[in-house]
Amino acid sequence: MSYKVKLDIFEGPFDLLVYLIETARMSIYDIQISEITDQYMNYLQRMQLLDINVATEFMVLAAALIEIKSKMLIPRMKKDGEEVLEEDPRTELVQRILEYKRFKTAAELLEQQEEYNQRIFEKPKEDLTQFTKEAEEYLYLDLKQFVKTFHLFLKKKKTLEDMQKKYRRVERQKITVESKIKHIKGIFRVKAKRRLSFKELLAPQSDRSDVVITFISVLEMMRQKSMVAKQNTNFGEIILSLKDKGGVEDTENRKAVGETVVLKSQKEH
Amino acid sequence: MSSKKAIKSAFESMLFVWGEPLDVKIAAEVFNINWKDAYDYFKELQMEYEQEGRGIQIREIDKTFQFCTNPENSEYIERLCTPVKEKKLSQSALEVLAIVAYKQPVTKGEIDSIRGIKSDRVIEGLVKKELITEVGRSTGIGRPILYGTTPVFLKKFGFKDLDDLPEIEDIEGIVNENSEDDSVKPQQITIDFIKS
Amino acid sequence: MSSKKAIKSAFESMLFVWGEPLDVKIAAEVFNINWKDAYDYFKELQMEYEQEGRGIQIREIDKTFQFCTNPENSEYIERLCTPVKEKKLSQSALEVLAIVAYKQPVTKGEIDSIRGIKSDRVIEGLVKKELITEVGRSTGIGRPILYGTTPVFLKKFGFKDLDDLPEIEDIEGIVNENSEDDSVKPQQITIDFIKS
Repeated sequence: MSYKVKLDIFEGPFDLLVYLIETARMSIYDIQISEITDQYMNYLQRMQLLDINVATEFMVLAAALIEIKSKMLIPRMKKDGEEVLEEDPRTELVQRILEYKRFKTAAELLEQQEEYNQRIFEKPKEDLTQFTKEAEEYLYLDLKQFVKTFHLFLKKKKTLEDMQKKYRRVERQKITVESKIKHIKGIFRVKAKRRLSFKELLAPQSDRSDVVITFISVLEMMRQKSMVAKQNTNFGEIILSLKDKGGVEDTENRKAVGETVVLKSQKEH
Repeated sequence: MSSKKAIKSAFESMLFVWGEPLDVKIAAEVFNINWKDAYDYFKELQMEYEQEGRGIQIREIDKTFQFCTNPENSEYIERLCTPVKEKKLSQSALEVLAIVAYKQPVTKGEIDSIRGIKSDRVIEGLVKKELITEVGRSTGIGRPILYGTTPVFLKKFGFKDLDDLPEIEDIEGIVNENSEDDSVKPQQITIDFIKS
Repeated sequence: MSSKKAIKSAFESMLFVWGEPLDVKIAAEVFNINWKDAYDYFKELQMEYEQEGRGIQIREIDKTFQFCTNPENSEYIERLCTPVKEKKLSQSALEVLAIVAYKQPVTKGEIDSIRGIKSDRVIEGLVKKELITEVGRSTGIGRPILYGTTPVFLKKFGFKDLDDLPEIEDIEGIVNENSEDDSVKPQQITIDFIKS
């Protein structure tokens, strides 16, 4: 006796399982695991007999079905007869089948939609070269960007002004090396001494920048040979003496300050 | 300022020469009108063509509009000429596409797990057809690629946007009904099986 | 037998995909109707499109019909096909524009002094773009040119008039709205400082 068996090209193990469940008119929520497992296994065997390549994924589901089947066989009773409320071993399977079925249906809907859309035709783009002109520049302006830039500018400007205030003050002091020299000479005159310590040139309220400018002025005077400085010990008192004559004004090379001068003064020492 | 009627007429001309889907934004810029107005004009035109049962229809895809033929006339067009038809997607491609469309963004792992079978090749094919594309990386282990659908997908299936996808939530109801109809799969092969 | 309406709709679809002038004879054969009827249907369609002032028109050429665009819309098609290059104003241009907008009428000297940098080129560029223009001469030494904003400026930013400009005090609020992208670059200040 022979009968016909449909052999589908199944999309995967779930596809086959859904097919078997539907063919057996079983409720997905109450799958007869034993029956469906047998059918599934039979199917795989037949596929193998017909030399249809059975992917490993089909075997994985077969194993899962057998596991569920065996779990179903274990009586869900304790020794004292009390029923154990265990989760139905089929639950996960049912959920997976339902999810697969959902997308299988969606795929069918897409297929219908695809068919429908294949009956819709487009026309190609016309040759638009006759209309094409040279690119037009289009100015893009955004209010937010405008406002933001302006704000940024205002902030920047404020910071700039703040900094310029300080900058100008430092500059003023820098420029006054000459006037500081005059001032130092004045101190010598007022105190009517030939020798003064460096400290004596400083006012009691002198800040760091005043000390620096005074020192630079002293160096400058030394360079101009209008002053001699002596320091007997490291960090000791610097004794300055004014040279009355021979202080040749040499404003041309005034910029050469710093190390060379210091070295010179050490030599003199 | 052009009248509404003049703008709509110009939109028709523009759709016609453009052929391809025309971005509402571009059309709006031509008239220097705001996007919403331009969109509304296109929708009005679309409705006019539809209500009059014209042989030309306007379809909306992802904020673009395009002239196309009325599907009811496909038979006559095919009698007139043989339009180039795209090849239909395979069952497995449709399955993967459905999963990506409804669950996006989705990883290959998720797709495989729903289908119970590896989908690498199918995904590759869909990416090549520009129906799906990489849309990012998952934060999960290995940072797997996330897939989503493309505007090509919307166009091919005639969806305005992703909200236009048919609902599939009540599928469990469909599942419960025992399907009487076994003829769903036209490619089924029938083989004589001899019972041992 | 198809209804007249269905045939006319099909003719529209056929004209649309055919592109080239469609011979009435060929169209008639598709429906197996006589030539005269087919011709009349085409003429009816032609009239409908014409009367409704559609953007698509049907033209008759030697017993053939063809869709074409309404010549009245050629200007818009031209605009559609003209590629647009989006250009943005530079930071310095925006700065000068803001100074002119808020302090108008203003001289180049005032702009330079506010910015602490020469603005000749930038001003020139803005005048060329018609965003600012000469609005008169100052009574000061050398009678320098006074600059002000133009209607183009108002239009580009969507201002009704100059009162529409955001209050400078409000600017803080507007800017703070999206201050996440801390775009205040302190190093710029340093650079400008050195320059000046």
